[in-house]
Amino acid sequence: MLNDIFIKPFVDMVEAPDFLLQVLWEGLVSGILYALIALGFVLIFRSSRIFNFAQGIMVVFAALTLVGLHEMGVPAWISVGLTLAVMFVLAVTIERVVLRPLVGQPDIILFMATIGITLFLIGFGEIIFGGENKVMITEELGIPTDSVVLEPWGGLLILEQKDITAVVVAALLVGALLLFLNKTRMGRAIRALGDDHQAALSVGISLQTIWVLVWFIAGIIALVTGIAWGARAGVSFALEVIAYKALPVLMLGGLESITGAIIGGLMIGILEKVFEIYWGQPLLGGNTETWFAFVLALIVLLFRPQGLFGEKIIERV
Amino acid sequence: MLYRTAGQFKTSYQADQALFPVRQDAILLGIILAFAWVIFPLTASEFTFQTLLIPILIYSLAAMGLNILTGYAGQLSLGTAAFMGVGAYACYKMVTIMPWMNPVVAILLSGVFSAGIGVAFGIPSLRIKGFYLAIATLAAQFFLVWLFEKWAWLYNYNASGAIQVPNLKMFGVYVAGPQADSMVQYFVVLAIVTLMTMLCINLTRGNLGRTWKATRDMDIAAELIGINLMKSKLTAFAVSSYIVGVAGALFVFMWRGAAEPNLFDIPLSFRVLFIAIIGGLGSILGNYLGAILIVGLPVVLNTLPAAFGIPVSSSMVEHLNIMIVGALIIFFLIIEPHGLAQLWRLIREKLIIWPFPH
Amino acid sequence: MKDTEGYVTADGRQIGGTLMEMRNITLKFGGVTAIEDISFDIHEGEIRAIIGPNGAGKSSMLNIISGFYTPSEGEVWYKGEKRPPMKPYQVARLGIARTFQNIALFEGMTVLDNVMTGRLTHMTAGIAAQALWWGRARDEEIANREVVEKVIDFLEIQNIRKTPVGRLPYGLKKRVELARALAAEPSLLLLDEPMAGMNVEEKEDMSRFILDVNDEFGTTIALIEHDMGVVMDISDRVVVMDYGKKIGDGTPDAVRSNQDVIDAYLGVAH
Amino acid sequence: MRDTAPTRETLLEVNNIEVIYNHVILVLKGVSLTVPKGGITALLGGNGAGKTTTLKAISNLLQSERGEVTKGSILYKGDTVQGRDPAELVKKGVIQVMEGRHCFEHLTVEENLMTGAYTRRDGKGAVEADLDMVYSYFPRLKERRKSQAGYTSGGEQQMTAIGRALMSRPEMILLDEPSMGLAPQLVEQIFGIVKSVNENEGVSFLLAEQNTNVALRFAHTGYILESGRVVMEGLAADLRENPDVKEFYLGMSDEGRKSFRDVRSYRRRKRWLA
Amino acid sequence: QELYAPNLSYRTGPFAATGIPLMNGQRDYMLMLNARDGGIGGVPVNFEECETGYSTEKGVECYEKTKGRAIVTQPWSTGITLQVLPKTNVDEIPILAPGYGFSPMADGKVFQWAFNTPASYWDAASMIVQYLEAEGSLEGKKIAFLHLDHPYGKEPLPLLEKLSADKGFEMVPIPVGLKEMQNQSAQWLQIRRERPDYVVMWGWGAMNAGAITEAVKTKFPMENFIGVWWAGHDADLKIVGADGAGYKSISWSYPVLDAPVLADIKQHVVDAGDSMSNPEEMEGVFYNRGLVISMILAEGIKAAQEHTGNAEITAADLRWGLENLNITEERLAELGMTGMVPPFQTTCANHTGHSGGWMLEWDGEKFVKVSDLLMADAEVIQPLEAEKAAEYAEANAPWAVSETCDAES
Ligand SMILES: Nc1ncnc2c1ncn2[C@@H]1O[C@H](COP(=O)(O)OP(=O)(O)OP(=O)(O)O)[C@@H](O)[C@H]1O
Ligand SMILES: Nc1ncnc2c1ncn2[C@@H]1O[C@H](COP(=O)(O)OP(=O)(O)OP(=O)(O)O)[C@@H](O)[C@H]1O
Ligand SMILES: [Mg+2]
Ligand SMILES: [Mg+2]
Repeated sequence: MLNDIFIKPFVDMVEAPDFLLQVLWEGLVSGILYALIALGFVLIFRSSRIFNFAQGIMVVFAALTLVGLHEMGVPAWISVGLTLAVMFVLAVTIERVVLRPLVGQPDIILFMATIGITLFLIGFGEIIFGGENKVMITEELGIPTDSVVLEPWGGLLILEQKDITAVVVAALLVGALLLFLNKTRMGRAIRALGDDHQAALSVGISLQTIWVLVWFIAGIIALVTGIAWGARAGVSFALEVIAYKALPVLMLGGLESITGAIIGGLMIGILEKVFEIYWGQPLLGGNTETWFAFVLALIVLLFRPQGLFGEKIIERV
Repeated sequence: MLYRTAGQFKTSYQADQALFPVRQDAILLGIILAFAWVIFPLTASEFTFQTLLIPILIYSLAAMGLNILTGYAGQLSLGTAAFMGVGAYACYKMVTIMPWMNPVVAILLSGVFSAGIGVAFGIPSLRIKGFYLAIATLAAQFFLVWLFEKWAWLYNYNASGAIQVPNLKMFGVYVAGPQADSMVQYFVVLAIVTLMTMLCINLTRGNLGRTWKATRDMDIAAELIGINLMKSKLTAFAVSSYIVGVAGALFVFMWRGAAEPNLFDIPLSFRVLFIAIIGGLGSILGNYLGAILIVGLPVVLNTLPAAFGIPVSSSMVEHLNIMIVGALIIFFLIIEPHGLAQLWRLIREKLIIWPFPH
Repeated sequence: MKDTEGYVTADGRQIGGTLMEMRNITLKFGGVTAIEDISFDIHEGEIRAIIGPNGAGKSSMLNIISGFYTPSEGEVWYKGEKRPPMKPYQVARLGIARTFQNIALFEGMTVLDNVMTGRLTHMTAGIAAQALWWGRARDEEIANREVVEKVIDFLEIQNIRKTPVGRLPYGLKKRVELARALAAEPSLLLLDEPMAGMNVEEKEDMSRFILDVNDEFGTTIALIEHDMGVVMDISDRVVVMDYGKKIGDGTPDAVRSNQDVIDAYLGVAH
Repeated sequence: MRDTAPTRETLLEVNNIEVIYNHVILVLKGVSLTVPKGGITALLGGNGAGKTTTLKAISNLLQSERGEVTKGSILYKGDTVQGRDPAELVKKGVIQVMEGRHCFEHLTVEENLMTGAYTRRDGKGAVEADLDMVYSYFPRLKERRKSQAGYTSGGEQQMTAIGRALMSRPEMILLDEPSMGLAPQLVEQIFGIVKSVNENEGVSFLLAEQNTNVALRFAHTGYILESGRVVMEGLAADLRENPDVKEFYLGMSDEGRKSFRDVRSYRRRKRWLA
Repeated sequence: QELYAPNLSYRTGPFAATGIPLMNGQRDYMLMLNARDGGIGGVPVNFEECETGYSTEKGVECYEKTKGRAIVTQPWSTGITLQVLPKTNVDEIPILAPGYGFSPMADGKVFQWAFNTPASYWDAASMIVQYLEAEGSLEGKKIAFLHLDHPYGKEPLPLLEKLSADKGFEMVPIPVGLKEMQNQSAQWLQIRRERPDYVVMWGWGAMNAGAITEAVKTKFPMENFIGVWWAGHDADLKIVGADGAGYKSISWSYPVLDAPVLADIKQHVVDAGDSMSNPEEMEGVFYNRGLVISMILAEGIKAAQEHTGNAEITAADLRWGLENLNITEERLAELGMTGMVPPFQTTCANHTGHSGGWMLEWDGEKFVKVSDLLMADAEVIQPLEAEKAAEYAEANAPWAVSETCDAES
């Protein structure tokens, strides 16, 4: 028993290093995708303390719109542009209809409202796009679909080019976001808004503008995520469940931190895969990925209640 | 001036602390109870029992359990369904291991198991707060559902991995299982829910209730005025999970008749959370209002197109349903963020001063 | 312990022996030293004021007394015994109650319920009894309600008994907070700026309540306040803090004429 | 201390407004006041009198608290204010410093100040110049510019909040209880700064205060609010001499200042409540 | 006057992708009967759908809603089937679960009201193993069993365990959680590590597409990858196209595109604008299976009508009809469905009929037949069915068992 837990997994790792590398790579790629969803969350949370549960469905919605438009015969890149326009309209609508009347309400109420948005979009989306699994227009967008096959130590390592693309794009996106938040006027306003709505209003920061902006950026991130995930698994409403995967990522990294979302995503992606392959499948009957991330995040939070990179909770009386 | 409270003076603290200090409230409650115990059973059809009455009661109870934790003690939980599952599986194991056991006793005991597990998952709440705490409950949610799937002993090594409620008798009448009559099940559920509601009302208006509310409103201050936060939070987890566990046992034994692990997955948790929030956090009445809305709405929506003779396909109805429920959640949050119970309270306040505007 | 004898105030009231003593307290937050080696004592029955500029560490000192902060160095002596490290709720059970600089009421509860929470430390009925609203639980509820009603009468807040505190104006909130603390029947009452944000009229009311509490129940009071008029008028002795250090300690008159205090805090002599 | 007299031009005019929270709680029951350009106008009154509500009604921050102006009008430079976005008002030169400071906890002091310039479009240089101006008024802030505002002391937070408002180049500042919780010497200092900003930059102030004593020393005109109504108004100097004001708001009786120890006895009832 | 035969459909949710073509096929067949023949025996069929989204909870709600008038329940998910199964003895409405549900339902004496015609999951598992055996002995081979972690996916486990003991192959169950359907990299890493000779898949909904793309990606030899009949949906394979060539799926139905029945549907339903389907879908395996399923129901109704002499039949009558199906080659020819389903026959004691099936293979564009008719190994299956059925009856005591079926039938 002890041998199975503490020794054998490591022996396996050393014996098949190419396989270990493959496991790490798969973990890294899922991690990046989790992180992308988490990014959308973080951005909205920072600017409004809204825990935006709808980010998952926005991913599906963006991806479906893209594919749907393309199916109607719109060229790929124009579809991307139109999808962005749709996401902008969505952001404006959400701000008008949902957020504005709920300004200043407790966090949990806003959280509920985003669940309401999620349900609405599921119903709406299914009416428009139907429930069939759709194929992401990967090639049409010029994303390479071949795989790179390496043979380290005489073994086998398969890297898909679209995964590599996803990693690169994610890295660029994160860099851009960090610059935006920390160096620009808007970025500062977004952070201010997260601290104190009322005060932000009082200095003339327009909630409306910022929120539309932020939800639009979240929409862009959703589209990128949707393309990346869709390229792997097709696009359908089943994709919505990946939103849950972003939650532990956020908690682990800290709700307000962009860096946290990235590091948390990678940590969870890689560790859950390694745990599943070397411990979960042989010892626990598999499928541990459903809970591993949550338990990991929980353990980390016990030591750092604000997550690894979250803002310290200022408690004074 | 139907709702006038003037003229009703209280002469002792005891009278002032009576459950319904305002006479009209007591009358209203009497009417509701009469409906629940006499009129519904006499008039309801099988379909009404199965799709409205029984689920509304059970969902109200689950929401009440959650409300203790989230509404009264302020600890956000997204893992309600998993604790319902613990109750259901515990009950299933008890009645299959000890078939002679009285089913109602088994149901009431099954809450004890979920209370235990609830406390275990509540321990992190001493350090982790707010949304971060939700992660602890989500960990419970996903871990427990996984366990229900993997631990074959729980479902008696059944090939399908699902649990089936056996036919159970109490005082010579079938109360659970396929042979049980809906009306009998309704009465069992109603009795248990009524009892639990009374206990909840007492707990929440007494000392423990104040301790919880204090913890919710400002935990630092609560600790500084002498509240042991650990005790306060853990009792909330215990009481809440107990009720939720009982609701879970009722859910499977008195209503569904069978359950597979993913029944207790997160959508059910959200459903219960909707009920608690739409109904009103920190309110007992709200759970019922919320349950009526969330359970009743889809049933009504489903029958509407047919009733008006509009030819809409059933999948379209379902899509519209989801959309409308989503929109209504937002709508109700906007008109009254504190829930239907608060709406009722406002109406009541207006009635009391009616016909004067302020 | 030194100085356990009491003393007689200028207006002839007899003050008892030492109730609480802070010995060489130092408090650090990371690199910042909020309090540096401060000692002072509080006698039974007196009104002890703590004053000093913003950020001097006054609230932090109160937080140490009530167990919210643990001092980096130094000892707290209470009723003649050295107090071991304690959780805040344990301190409250020793009979130390307090109010807060930024009102810390339970916003979702009514005034009555808020004040009732002050009685928590006096209630012991088990959960089963409470659930059934039976026996001990019910008797306790009624007995404590009576105590609370007295406090409510005393502070003249009868008419808002059933109002949720969230809707109250600031001054009343402060009063409710005081009621909550008083309901605990504490032997030491800590007040952190009870009169901030009040106008003269309300300060007068509040002063009257504080003096009455002190008079009628003999409650010892430690008080932080920025209004020099109030401090000089109602306190028996004053500690002056400045950026974590103690720069004065004595009767109001002595402190008022202390040049260090004038420079650091008062600006102009009052 | 009225060395810069306000002009005769009216900057802000509040006409008989009524405010209701939550659709049921009537808080303001007809408040009217005018603020002249270049003046410091004090809004005095007890707790819950409705000072904050009045200010928020002007700056349009009521919406987010479920409050609404149900009657009357508010005119700023002759234009109505109602239904405007608060941001728009800031652009037009009205900015509020909220009660209880409301700094952005996780931003540094300097970032806090910079958010004040959010609505400005006049270029980096001008903003930098104003930042220097704020630092010259509040040297203490310059020292702490890199600290997170959440960890600064009460006085520093108050300075940050006022400085932040100045960064928007306002014509009028609505200042809510600047003295609350501040040490006496800081109160003087803050009011001193208010006065010099008023004099040097020509900014008008509408000032809600409990601390009647200080407020009336620095203001030009004053209004006294009680339970949602204006009960008295006039030049600050006149108000200071008014016996009722003396009794109820300055704590002085005919025999001079009373000791707080002696107020336990019977008090005169306010005549306007009769 | 109508025959109320509701369908607990799912056109929404994560399983909609595979559900929709089936539902469309079923629906179009009934519409065609109504349009062409004025229904069955002159009575139109009311083929109303009640949407479940594959959620068991919704399914039960639909069951409760429809059971008052319905002559049949078509639960469309193993979970819902299991849920309503115990109620059937009380409510006395036949459940028709063609090719899914609980395999022991074949035992008509115990499950008087449940039908999983024409083949059960255990039949499927048996046929797949037979097919593999034909390629060579399974002794010492390793078969990975990739399945949805849900009652449906677990259904064949008892039989597979038995077969693995009998035939000496190693079976490695690999569950796919509902939340992992889209991202099966862990499962396919496990497959890569285990190096199984074959992968057998019990997949459904989004899981199929996930598995097939992952198999292509990890370069698993497609010809060693076999799915159950619900994992043979054209659209799932189109995602990978030619890369998926060689993938196989067992099936008890086959799209015969020139079958007369399709022409009738085109004429009476599609051209009338009543179909919800599209030409591409109508060429697929699932749409055509939907037709067969409705045919089974229609034949049951017809048999009942002939037996009772009433055009408007009751639920109990329909049970008789479903117990006395006899779908011969001649009958299929009359129906214009030759080759779309193997002939089969049910009896009072045998509610499945055990039609057998064909192995289909994806050729890069469509599924083609690659085997003769395979018949499940009744000798292994029947004792197991009897055993599990008895267990079920005991766990649900009191459970009425039919005494009227003779042993011979
Ligand atoms: N939890 C904390 N973490 C870090 N620093 C703190 C903390 N609490 C207090 N401080 C710092 O300690 C110093 C003293 O703070 P304290 O609140 O005791 O001041 P005070 O004398 O009460 O001032 P005021 O009159 O403004 O209330 C301040 O510089 C403050 O920033
Ligand atoms: N959001 C709100 N909802 C309901 N009532 C409110 C709300 N805000 C304020 N009130 C009530 O309105 C009245 C006036 O409040 P306001 O804050 O304007 O008074 P104030 O004069 O500023 O008092 P203070 O000096 O205490 O700040 C009070 O009775 C208060 O309880
Ligand atoms: Mg302080
Ligand atoms: Mg105010």
